[in-house]
This record gives sequence, C-alpha cells and structure tokens, in this order.
Amino acid sequence: MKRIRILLTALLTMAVLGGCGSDGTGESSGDNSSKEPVYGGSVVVGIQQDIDSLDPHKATAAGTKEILFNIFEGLVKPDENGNLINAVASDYTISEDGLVYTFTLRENVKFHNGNVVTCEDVKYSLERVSGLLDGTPLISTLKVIQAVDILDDKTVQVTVESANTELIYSFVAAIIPAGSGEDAEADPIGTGPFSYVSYTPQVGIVLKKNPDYWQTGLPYLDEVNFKIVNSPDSAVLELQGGTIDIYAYLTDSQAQELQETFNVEASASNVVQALFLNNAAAPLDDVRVRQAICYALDKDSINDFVGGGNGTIISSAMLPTLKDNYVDLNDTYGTTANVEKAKELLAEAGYGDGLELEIAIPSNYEFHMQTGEVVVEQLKEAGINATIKAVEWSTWLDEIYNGRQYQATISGITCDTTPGYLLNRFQTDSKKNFINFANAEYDALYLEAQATLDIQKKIDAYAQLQRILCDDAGSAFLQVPANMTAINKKLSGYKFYPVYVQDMSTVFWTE
Amino acid sequence: MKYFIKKLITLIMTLFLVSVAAFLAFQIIPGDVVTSILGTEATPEREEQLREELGLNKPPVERYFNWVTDVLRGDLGESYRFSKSMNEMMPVAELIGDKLPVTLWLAAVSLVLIIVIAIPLGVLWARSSSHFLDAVLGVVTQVSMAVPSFFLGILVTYLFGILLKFFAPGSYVSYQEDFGGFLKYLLFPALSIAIPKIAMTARFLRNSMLTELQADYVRTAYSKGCTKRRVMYGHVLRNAMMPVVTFLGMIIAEIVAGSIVIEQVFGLPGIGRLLISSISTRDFPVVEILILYITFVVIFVYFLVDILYRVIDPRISEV
Amino acid sequence: MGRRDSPVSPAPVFCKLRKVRGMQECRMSGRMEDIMIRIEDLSVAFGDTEAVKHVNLELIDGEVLGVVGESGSGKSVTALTLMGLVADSAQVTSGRVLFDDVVLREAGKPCDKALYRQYQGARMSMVFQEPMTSLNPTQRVGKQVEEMLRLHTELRGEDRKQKVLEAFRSVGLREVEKVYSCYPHQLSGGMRQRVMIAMAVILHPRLIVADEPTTALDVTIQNQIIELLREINQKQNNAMLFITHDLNLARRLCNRIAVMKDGEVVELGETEEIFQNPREAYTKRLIEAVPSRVKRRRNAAAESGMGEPAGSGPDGKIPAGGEAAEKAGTEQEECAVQGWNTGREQGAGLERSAGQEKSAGLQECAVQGYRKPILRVRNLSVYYKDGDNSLFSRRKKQCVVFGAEFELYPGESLGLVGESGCGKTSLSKAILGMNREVEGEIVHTTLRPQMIFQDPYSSLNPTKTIGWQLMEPLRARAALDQAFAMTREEMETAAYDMLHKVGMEDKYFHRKPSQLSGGQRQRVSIGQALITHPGMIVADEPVSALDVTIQAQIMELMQKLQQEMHLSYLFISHDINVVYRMCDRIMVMKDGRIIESGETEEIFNHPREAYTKMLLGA
Amino acid sequence: MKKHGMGKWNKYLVAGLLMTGLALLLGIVGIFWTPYSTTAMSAAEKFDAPSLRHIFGTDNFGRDIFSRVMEGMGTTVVISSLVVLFSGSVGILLGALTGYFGGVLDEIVMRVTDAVNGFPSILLTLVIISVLGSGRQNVILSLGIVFVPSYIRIVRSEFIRLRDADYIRRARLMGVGRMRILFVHILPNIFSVFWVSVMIGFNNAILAESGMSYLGIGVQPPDASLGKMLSDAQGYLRTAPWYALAPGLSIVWVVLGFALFSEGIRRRNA
Repeated sequence: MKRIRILLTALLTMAVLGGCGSDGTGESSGDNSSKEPVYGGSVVVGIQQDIDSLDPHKATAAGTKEILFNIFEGLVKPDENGNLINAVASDYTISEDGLVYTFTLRENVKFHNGNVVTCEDVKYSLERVSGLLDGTPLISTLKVIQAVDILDDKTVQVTVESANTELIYSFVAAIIPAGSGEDAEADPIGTGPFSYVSYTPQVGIVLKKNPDYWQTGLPYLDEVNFKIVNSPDSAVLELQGGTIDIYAYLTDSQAQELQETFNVEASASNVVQALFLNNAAAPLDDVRVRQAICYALDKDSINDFVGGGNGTIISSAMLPTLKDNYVDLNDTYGTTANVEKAKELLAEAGYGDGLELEIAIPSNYEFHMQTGEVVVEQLKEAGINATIKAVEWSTWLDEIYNGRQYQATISGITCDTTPGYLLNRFQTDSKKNFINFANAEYDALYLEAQATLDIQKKIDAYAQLQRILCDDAGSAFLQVPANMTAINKKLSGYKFYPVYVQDMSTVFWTE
Repeated sequence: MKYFIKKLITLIMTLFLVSVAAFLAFQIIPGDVVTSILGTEATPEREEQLREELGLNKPPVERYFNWVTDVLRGDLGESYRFSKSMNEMMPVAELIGDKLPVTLWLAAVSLVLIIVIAIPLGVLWARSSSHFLDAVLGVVTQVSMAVPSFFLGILVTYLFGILLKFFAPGSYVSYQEDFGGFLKYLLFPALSIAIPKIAMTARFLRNSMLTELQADYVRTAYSKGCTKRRVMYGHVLRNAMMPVVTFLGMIIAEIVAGSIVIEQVFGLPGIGRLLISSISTRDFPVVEILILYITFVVIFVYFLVDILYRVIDPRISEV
Repeated sequence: MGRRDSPVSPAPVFCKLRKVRGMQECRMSGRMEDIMIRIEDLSVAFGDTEAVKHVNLELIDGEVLGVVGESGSGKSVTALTLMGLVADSAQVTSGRVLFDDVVLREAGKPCDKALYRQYQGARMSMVFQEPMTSLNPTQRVGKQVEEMLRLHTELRGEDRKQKVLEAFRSVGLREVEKVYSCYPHQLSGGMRQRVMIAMAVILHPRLIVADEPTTALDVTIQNQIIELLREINQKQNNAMLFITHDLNLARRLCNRIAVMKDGEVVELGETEEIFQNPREAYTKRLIEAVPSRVKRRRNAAAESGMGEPAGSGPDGKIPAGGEAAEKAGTEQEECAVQGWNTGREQGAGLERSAGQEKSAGLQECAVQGYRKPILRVRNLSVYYKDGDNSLFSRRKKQCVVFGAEFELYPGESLGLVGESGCGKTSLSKAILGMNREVEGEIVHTTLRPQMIFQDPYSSLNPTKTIGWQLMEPLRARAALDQAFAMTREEMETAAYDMLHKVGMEDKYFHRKPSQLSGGQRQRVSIGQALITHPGMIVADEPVSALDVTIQAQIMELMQKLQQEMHLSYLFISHDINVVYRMCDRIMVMKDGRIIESGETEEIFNHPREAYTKMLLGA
Repeated sequence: MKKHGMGKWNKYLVAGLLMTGLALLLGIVGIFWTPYSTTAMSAAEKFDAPSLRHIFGTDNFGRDIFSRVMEGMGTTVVISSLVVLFSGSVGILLGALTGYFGGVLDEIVMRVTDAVNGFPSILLTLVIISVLGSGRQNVILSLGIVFVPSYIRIVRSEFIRLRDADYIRRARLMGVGRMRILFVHILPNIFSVFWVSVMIGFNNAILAESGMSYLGIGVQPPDASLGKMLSDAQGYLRTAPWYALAPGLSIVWVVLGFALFSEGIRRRNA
C-alpha cells in the first residue's frame, strides 16, 4: 500500500525565520544589479533542513517548497511582489459567480523530459491534487474542485463547488507530466527553470539548468546545489569558508558579522512571532492578565536584541506586507514597556503580588529561545516571574500545539499570500486555534468575511478581526522578524519573495 | 571456546536489554510519531490511517516482537522520516549504511593520529630522563585532557579554519564525491577527537612502562647484560602495551559509536548527528537500530580487545 | 654489637678465618689476582639512609660465600651493587667493587653501565628469588635464555637453541623441547627456578649471585634446587654468592658465611666455625632463633620452666617464662569462672604449665578418655567451589580435603604440616565455618574459635586504631548476646589488658596498623583473637612471614599465652621445624589427605611415610 | 595521620587546590552575588570587548560575561556535585551489596551496568533527557544514572577484593553483623580508591554537563551554563572570540584544577 506522508503542513515555521517579503518592491539584491550578467557557473545555497518530499504535491515543509519552486511551476506562480503571474497558463478567466476557472496554456512549455505540456498533463495534475484521481486530496484548499475539463488542446476548464476569492492563489500547484505522480519522488519532472539532478538525504539536492525554459534568457546558472547546513552557526562558518554562496536565515548578529564580506539583505519574512497565550489556562483566562503581559513587553527592545532592529513590530495577526488588509494596531499596547499599566491590570486581576508563568519554547529555534530570554527579563519588571521550559519540536507539536497543555509559548506562525489565512485559525472551533481564543463576535465576523465577494467589505471585516484579536489580547504578538540573507558579493539578481521561495532563475555571477 | 560462548551470550543479553530499554523509552517519550510526521493539519482519520500503516495501533509487546523478528531476519525496517522514493521509505539499513562510512573514517583517522603520535610520545616520555621534557609533557597532557571536545573543536575551527585558513569550516565533501577532500576535511575533526586521547594514551603508556620497568624481569634482563634500549623495546614495551591495548579499545569503541559532539561542531553527516535528528523527529526505527548498533559496536570492540589481549598476552590465553 | 670495621684494615679478620683454603698464604704472598671479587669498604645509600655500611667481602673461584641476614640487613643491596643492578637512586658513598682487579664500581662515580655489560651475563650472572616475576611473562622461556647467547656469543639460530636445550638438560629439566616453548606461567615454581639457573649458568660465568633462590619454593623443591646449585658449583667451579635469611640453608651450601645486620657485616667466617662458636651476640641469637630439632626440647623446657631469659627483641618486654608459669594459675581460674573450661581441663593445664613433659601427659589423658576433645573432626571432606558466580557456568565442585579425622584437646597444640596446595588451609577454613561446602562432622565445644593468619599486614583493618580492633570482638559478642554486654570502660580496660598481655605498651592503643612493625601487628592479631577467650585458635602459618628473630618471639608469646589462657592451637605450617617447636602432636597432610599423625617426637624420630621422611629431610 | 598531613604537600596538590579553590570560590560566590546581574540586558553594551568594566567582555545581550561565567561555574559545580553525590551513594550501596554478597542481584546489576556502560554517556543522557524533558533536576538525574555504573564497578571490585581480606574474615569469625562488616569494617578501606574515582567522576560530570548544555539539552536559559554559553558563542567566533574563550577556558580551568588536585591526592596517598 502506498504510504502517503504529509509533513508539517507548513503553517508553523520550521525555520528560525521564514521566507521573504520585500515590502512589495521586489528589488534585486546588492549593488551589482547594474552589472552585466555572466551565464554559467554554479551556486551553493545553504538550506536549513532536509527535503521532506520531492513530490511537489506532497511536499509541505516550507524549506522544501522554497527549493521545489525552481523545479516546478503551476498554472500561475507568485512573483516577488506577492502578485500572481501566469506561468504554465498564459491566461485565465474566472466566471462571475466564482465557480468556473478557465485556463489557456502557454505555447511550447516543455517538461524537463523534453515533452510539451498538454491539457492532459494539467488535468492529471489538478485531479491528483484535488483528490478526483484516487479520492485522496493532496492540497486541502483544492478539495473544492469538482471537475477538470479539457475544452480544446490549449484550454482547460476547472469547476469548483463554492466561490472563494482567494482560491486562485492555490493554482500555484505544480503541473507534472500525466501519470508521473508515482515517480515524482524518485525522478521529479517539472517545467521550472532548473531540473532535478540528485538528492542525498541530509546532504542536499543538486539542480541543473533547464535549457528549454519558457522565459527566454533564464536561468543564468548552470547548476544550483542546495546544501543542508545543520546550524546557523556552521552556516556562517561555511559562508566565510566559501563553501556556500547564499544563506537566507541568518540571525542579526551573524548578519553583522558577515556585513563586510557579503551582501547582507534584510527583508520582511512571512512569519508572525508571538508570545502565544493559552486563553483557557489560568491565570491567562483573565483578559486583564493577557493585556498586562502585552503592556509589560518592550517589543522595540526585543526587536533590537534578537532581530537587530530589522523586524517589523505588530500587534495582531496580519503581515504588514499585505498592505491592503493590514491595520497598524501598535498604539494599543505601545511598542515599549508600560510597566505601570501592566501592574495595574495585574492588581485588578488579583495578581498584585506577582504571578508565575511558564513559557514553553521549542528548543531547536534559537531565535525563539533568545526572544524568550528577553521576554522573561521584561516580564520580571512587571512582577511576572516567568520561566523558560525548553521542549523538543516533536513534544511541542504534541503537547502544546495539539494537546494545548501549556500556559504560554513563543513560536512563529507562517502565512502565505492569502490574506485571511492567519485570521482563520482564531475561530473558536478551529482545529488550529491552539491558543483557545474564544470570541463569538470574531467567529461571526470571520464567516461573514469569507462569504462576501465584495473586496472592500472583506478588507473592512479583516481589519475588524485584527482589532478584536488585539484588544482581547488573544496573544502577545511581537513582530514579523526580518529575514537576513547573505549573498556572495559576486552574485547578483537574487529576488526576495513574500513567501518561502529561493528563486535561483534570476541569479547570476557578475564575473 | 567456552569463554567465547559465554561472552557471546553476555553480548546477546546486553543487546536484548538495550533493545527493550530503547523500545520502552519510546513508549514514554513525549511527542507522538504520527503528529511528528503529519504535522498540525492532518485530519484524525488520516492520523489513524497512518497509525495503522506504521503498525502503531498494535500492543507494544506485539510490536516489539514483530520488530525483533524482522531485525533477526535482517530487515532493519524503514525510516519514518526519510524517503527513498515516493512509494518507498528509506530502509534504515541503507540510511545508516550511508552515514556509517563518515563516522568510521573519522574514527579511523582519529585512531591513526592517536597511535602514530601517542605511542612514540609515550615511549619517548618513559625513556627520557630530562626533567624539563617530563614537566613539559606533564603539563601539556594534563591541559589537553582538560579541554572538552566541543571547545577543542571550536578552537581547532578558529585556529586552523578561521585564522590559519588550513581548511574551510563546514566545507565537508562527501566521501562519494571526493575521497581525498573528504579525508583532508576529516583531519581536523579527527584532530579534535585525537588530542585529548593522545594525551591520555601517552600518559597511560608512560605510566605503564614505568610500572613495567619496576618489574623483576627487567632486572633479570639487565643482569644478562642487555642495553637499556634492548630492555625497553625487547621486553618492556610489549608488556606495557597490554593495558594500553585495552585503553585504545575503549577509545575505539567511543569513536566508532559516534562522536556526536564533534560531528555537531564540524557539521559531519555521521551517525551521531543522524541519531540526534532522529530522536528529535521521533524516527523510531532509525533510533532503535542506531542504539543497537552503537551498543553492539561498543561491546564487540571490547570483545575484540579481549580476544586480542588473549592473543598477545600468553598468561591469559589458557584461562 | 654494631662493630664497625675500620675501612682501611679489614684484612686481619679475613686472614684468621680463611685458613682452610689457604687464602692466608695467597694474600700474604701478594697473589692478589686469585681473588676474583673484591668488595672493599662498600657503602651504599638511598638518599640519607645507608643501606650498606662499609662492607668488605672477597670471593675466589669455586667458593660459595653465604650472606645471611634478616630483611633490611643490606644483603640484597650488596649483591645488586656487585652485579651493577642496584637502582639509579642508590649512591655508592664509599669503597669500590673489583672483578679481577678491574674496578667495576667506585664511590662517587656513577655506574658505568657499558663496562658492566661486559661482565653481566658472561662473567657474572644472577639467580633471583621470585622465578615467576623474574622471567618476562610474555616471552617463551627458551627465548629468554637464548637472549644470553644472542648478547654474548656469535652462535646462530639452531646452534643457539641446541645450546639452550643442553643447558636445560644440565639443570635437570626434562622434555626440554617443550619447556623451550613454554611461557613462564606454564611451568611450576621449581621448573621456573631451574630455567633461571640455566640462564645463569649457560655461559659458565665465574660468579653466580643467588639471591634467596629457594625462598619462594616448597621445601622439597627447595632441596632439589640447593642440590642443583651445589652440583653446578662443583662441576663448573664458579664462585657463588649465596644470599639467604635461612641459616640452615647457608650451612648446607656455603664454605663461608657473612652475617649481616643493619647494613654491616657483623661476622664472617668458615661456616662450621660460625655455627659452633658464634662470636657476635647477634649471630648467636640468629642461630638460637632458628627453630631446630636439636634444641627444641631443651629450649622449651628452659623457657617455660627454668626461667632462662628468652632475649629481648625490638618489640620490648616479654615476660620471662617463670613469671608466666606463676600467672598461669590465676588466669586459668578466670577462665573457669567464665565457664570456658571444665575443672578437669584446668587441672591438666596447670599440670602442664609446671613445665613437665606435656605431650606425654596429654596422650595419657586422651587415652583414658579423661578429657573431652575441644574439637572433633570426623570423616570430613571439603570442597572447593569455582569462584565464578556467573549464572551460565555450572559451579564445579572440587574435593580438596578427603575424609579428615582428628581431635584437638584443651590446652594442646596440634600441628598440621604439608606443602602448599595440600589442603591444610581449606581444612582449617572448614573447621572455622568459613567454607560451607563440606561433608562430615565437625564438633567443637568453643563458642567462637578464632584464627591467626600468616600475613600480619592484611590481618588488621588498616583504617581502625589498635584499640578499636581489640574492642571490636567484644562489641560483636555483646551485639549477639546481651549477656556479654559491657560498658565502654570495661571494654577499654579489657583491650588495654590484652595489649599488655601480648607485650605491647599503652601508646599503641591509639595507633593504626600502618605505624606498627610486622611482629607488632601479629601480636595485635593474637590479642584480637584472644580477647573473647575463645579457647581454640587456628593459626595458619602465623610466623612464616616474619624474620627469624621475630618468629622466635611470636612463638614464645603464643606458648606463653597458651599456658596463661589454657588455649588449644591448631597450628598450620609448612615449616617442619616451627611445628616441631610449637606442637604436641603433628598431622602430615598430602594431596588432601592426612597421611600420618602422631606425637611430635614419634613422628620426628620414626616417620612411617616416605613423604614425611622427605619433609623431615628438607 | 594528622602529623603526616603538612609534610605531604606536592606541587600537583598545591596547583590543583589553588585552581579549584579559585573556581569554587567564584562559583559559590556566583550563586549569591555577581558583579553585574546575569540577566540584565543592555543594548548599548552588546559585544563589548574585555575591559576593566567587563573583564571578560559582554555577550549578544550586553550581559557581563564574567558574571555569567561565575553563575555558570556555580551551576556547573552544583550540578556536578549533586551528580557525584547521587551516583556515588547509589554506587556505594549497590556496589557494596553486589560485591560482598554476589549472587543473583550481582548478576542482574552487572548485566544492567554492562548495558549502560556499553553506551556512550552523551547518548544515554540524550535519550534520558528526551524521556524526562530538560531541566536542572533531570540533568542531574540523567547524568547520575549514567555515572552510577562506574561507581558500582569500582565499589564492587573493592568489596570483592576486601571481602576475603584476612581482617574481614576475622571480623566474620568474631560474629560481627553483615551490615556492620559492610559499612564499618570495609567501607572506610575503600575510601582512598573511591575518593580518586569521585574526583575523576566529578571532572567527567563537569565535562558531561557542559557537553549537554552545548547540545542544548542541559540547563535552560536564562540560567547561565558554561556549555550553553559556548554554543551560543560559537556563532560569534569571528566578531567576539572572547565570548567563546571565557566559558571554554573556564571549563578547562575547573577540569584541569580538579585533575591536578586528584593527581595530588593520589600521589599523597601513594
């Protein structure tokens, strides 16, 4: 029997810091942008963890997706601004009622095996992910697909069961040759700028240039080697030693260390870091205690200490990069500590004499651990005696995320380009509502927002949801950390995406 | 022969105990395998399905016996975490087979360094009548033994890697790609492993030789008119080496079982690191086999040393 | 005592004593070259302590010179200095060593090792005390002997081997090919020593130094080795320096004897001359101390009855026999009050303490059934269990004592004689209940028989004071039986009493064993064994680890206490002479069986078994 | 014994005592008082190089490294002591019983210690910590379990050696009770051997504790621990080498001091 594995469904950051979101500007890196690209050469990119699957429909780890982005493409794909651009499809239309999607295939897009992409391939791929093929949906948002019909040899029509303005974001799902699903794990074939060469567990994956790539002139590089680096510390050493050229997950101090010798770029990530508070656990079931914690925190200095001041301070669950939907609520609790207010609220709640708080932190995340150290120190000022309990990641998943047996935890939740994505989980009954946030108004408002097809209404509703989450102090949201990426000074063309992506197609050597 | 059988039984019993202990540990270890694999988004049905696929819904005793039978038949099972291809999970044997050469070569290079440096050093030390040399070696070895391996690794990285640029830290090359480069890179972690052990071995050999030099038969040898040199190499060294062989055996066992910390410091994809990552991802089949492997190696090396001891020391061979 | 020869004029002493070999003439006529070895005014010091003080010795070809002394007398250091083997830390502070007028070692100069190597092995060789440790344990013995040839001859492979085999044959080894390829541990003690001797004589050296070559061996083997050395000496006519603590051995082998004490030669002369007319008090005492059959009865009578001073050793006062006899009566009464002995036994004890021929009396008692034995052993077999307590290996039982039968009567000393491994220790352990793998019957009437062990260094707990150790048996007894509860004061008084009884002063009460000499420790051991008035004592080689003069003192003490406290001894020894002196009756044990037993005089005068005769002959 | 005491100083003992004394002093003082708070952070003082103000410099949070080393030393010493205390006591108890009486208990204990011994200590602690979770008590417990077998072995072999010593045989003949023989007669005699192994064990505990912290399974922040500091510092080797050197050399200092001290003791007893 086929064993299907779905690894960590990408909602929680596996990385210390997540992908990138470059304020929508999509600048290419460094001072070298003006330099002439040189074709050829190879680049070693440091990655943080092993590949969970080479099957693009099954890969769920963000760290895998950022690599597979180079091998596979969907009908559409995101660009560096978070917008969707056409990829395998050259054009698409959505019906008025939002239930029918019609895609026109781009001329002469070839798979790595040399075959031209046909409607059969598209139909196969979409049916595979939606579960129409064998009843097992591989991508949950695409479960809504009811039928995939080939209209002619260049046109495919997809019918869905309910309208959702955000569904188009899911059509980034990879197009693979018809019937190749079973082999994707061993011999992944896509249409991306690079093709698969080899994979060695715990060592890395090697890709080579796809000479037939539909975007003419791309890619520049002949070979890309994604090499697993076991810790950020050794990544720094490897960068200095010249064994890797690009590394995207530096801590602030490491970035400073590399400032001289590398192009180091800060960009907003797609991770919301927070001191998550279990709304169901005493004494955090008292809103005043949660608010007191929010007041007690000095987010500015947290950002300074662990993020080198490059992070973006937030107070609710929305990425500031999603500009249309984001509202700045930082005035609610302030970005510096308000110890007086915190103590007042604690006293009101009956904890005037202080309070014990245990913060569980997944120990493999240095960034969260360091944040924890600062947080403990800040809470001390407000009379909250916090202690850190380091837990392994598996334990964290089991006991904290699923078991919800905790008081507070520091972690990050990642977001894709779908705006409502983060807000979804704080519905009372959501399976993902691990903080046990319970607010009837919030639940009603969220359903309303989902149902409407009116963009502005939706934006307003999302703003209100952010406000409720913030005022109710569902958790103490801290920041969207910056993503510090070090790039070899001789490289140019590296683009920052708002989601986990390492797009190597535009990268080139300048000499 | 009887001794051999007895040792073998002890070995099997120990392996059995260790396998039960490791198995039990994973029953009480927090962190569900299925959650760890499926992450946070899976439906309960999917979790149940996987539980069944992995055989986790069977009672522990049955699972243990199934697993033991498989292992005895040579089937080490498949990793929960690493896949070989879409339909197949990575067989544990293959996974470990891939990592093992790194650890074994690291052990081999370390051991060569230890033997090549420590033994001449120990002999020189024992022979030397210079108080200066004695004092210098005394201090140097004492200090070397006091440096924890991870700190030594960091120092080696800093000194040879960053300051002197003899090697690029983290520039590990797989043995399959470039064996020469692989060995060259291993030299430095091996050095970090070897330095304290060299100090220990040299001290040990020296003390052993000094003890042997007090033995009556040394006086007998001198009474025959042997030169000091002849006494040293013809009589004393061999006898003094015997306890050192045991000592080296312990060291070999220690390194072959995986120098977890050094692998961590130098980013070597050996079995030590595999074990750490497998424990944290609850990749139970890998962990179980690794633990058994390590136990086996340690006991087996001790066993070999025992045999070797019997070969080189005629006094024991007939017991 | 303590005469120090003037370094410049040692000659007169020699001249007088050397007439037999015509040495005087040689020296007078100035034919100095006949004297092979000359040790002139030799002093050797380790740091501040002088181990050898102004020693003068000479040796000519074919002569056997015995150097006799107790441990620490400097005899071994002298020999090692002569051989150039003394430790580098030793300094020659005066005098020199000459071999055929070549100066080998001189005061103030370091040892010339290159020079010595020309002599070592080829011209002078050495036989050591411990053949086991003196041979390289990881080399085949053949190779070790062959090394002599490698170093000093041009012989090649097969020739060398033949020569070694020949040497093996000449020292009486059989199956020489097999021996050649054996490791030392595969040979018996006697064979090892023969190999050592073969190694020493293979190049026909002119001088052989034998340092206690038989001490580690059983008596019968001892004999053979002595004979072998004598034979070699006669055949090869090499000179021999024979170092021993055993005057009797020296007497059998040596032409001349030098007696050493505290690093000095106190007496030097022809062997018989020394034995007949010892001039120095120390020599006399040494000769006296050696338990000898000839002297036994006279001494025993003298010590216990006639009040002749027994001489005072370094341990200090030992009450003379007369006093002991006087005190004996009261002691016996005390015992009776405590219920340890019956009235009739008391009578027997008193009778004996009056200095009469005791064994006769006892024999009489036993025959008459006049007294009950304190210990009766019937058809006793003792098994030895393999020490391995693994679950897998079945324990093998091995019988080490077969059907032993005997009685021990109150106030009697029963000797148990045999060579190592004959089962005598196993038997004693069985009697004391320390080995429970037994069959047969052991009945004793005492509450807790105690034991005295051979090694005074392991008999006492090193971390406890002497006083504590003397009181411990009292505490243990009190813990077992409330009737014996004592206050701390009472215990201390008893301990002090016992300390005095074994001839030690109060100050030792608070000392630990490490601050005591071997003899003193053995005294404490005896005191600890006796403090609960056990009635019966098993003494396992209680004096064999001690120097002869100390040996004599301890034996006296044991005899004295036996009278005072009316004790029964089961006295185990390999030394037939010690047994002769101590015991009323003797049992001879061989291979686990008691092959002969009877009254001491009877056994000695009319041994029935061949084995006994051999033991006696040793 | 006392009168020998003064005469038996040797250079190892003196050097060891001085080094260990200083380390212990800093460590113990560090438990109660440090020049600066070990947790107070200061953005202005991030990565200050060693100076008069901060003699070991400051770390990535601007915390005084010297203060943290003091606290870390205290943590390390306390944990190591408790580990040795735990494993030593269990070792004495089990070693005494198994060594003196042998039998089935001995067989079981020896098999278990074999199994534990045939296993790198760091791995075992890793597994135990995975089961128990991290935290100070669990570190002590897991290291304690790891070290117990070595003590059992030592104590056991000493008891086997001494159970047949003449003076113990005699004690049995006197009728001294078993427990009194075990703990009054034999135990004091193994202390010289045991003491040395305690010293070595203490050193091993220090190394193991810092190794665990280095791997992140030891004491958790914000508690300072030398190994954790070292692992934090590894990433700043180039910019702030003092951050790695201070805790690293402190470990070396303590371990070396203790090694010299125990060598001194050994030579004094010899």
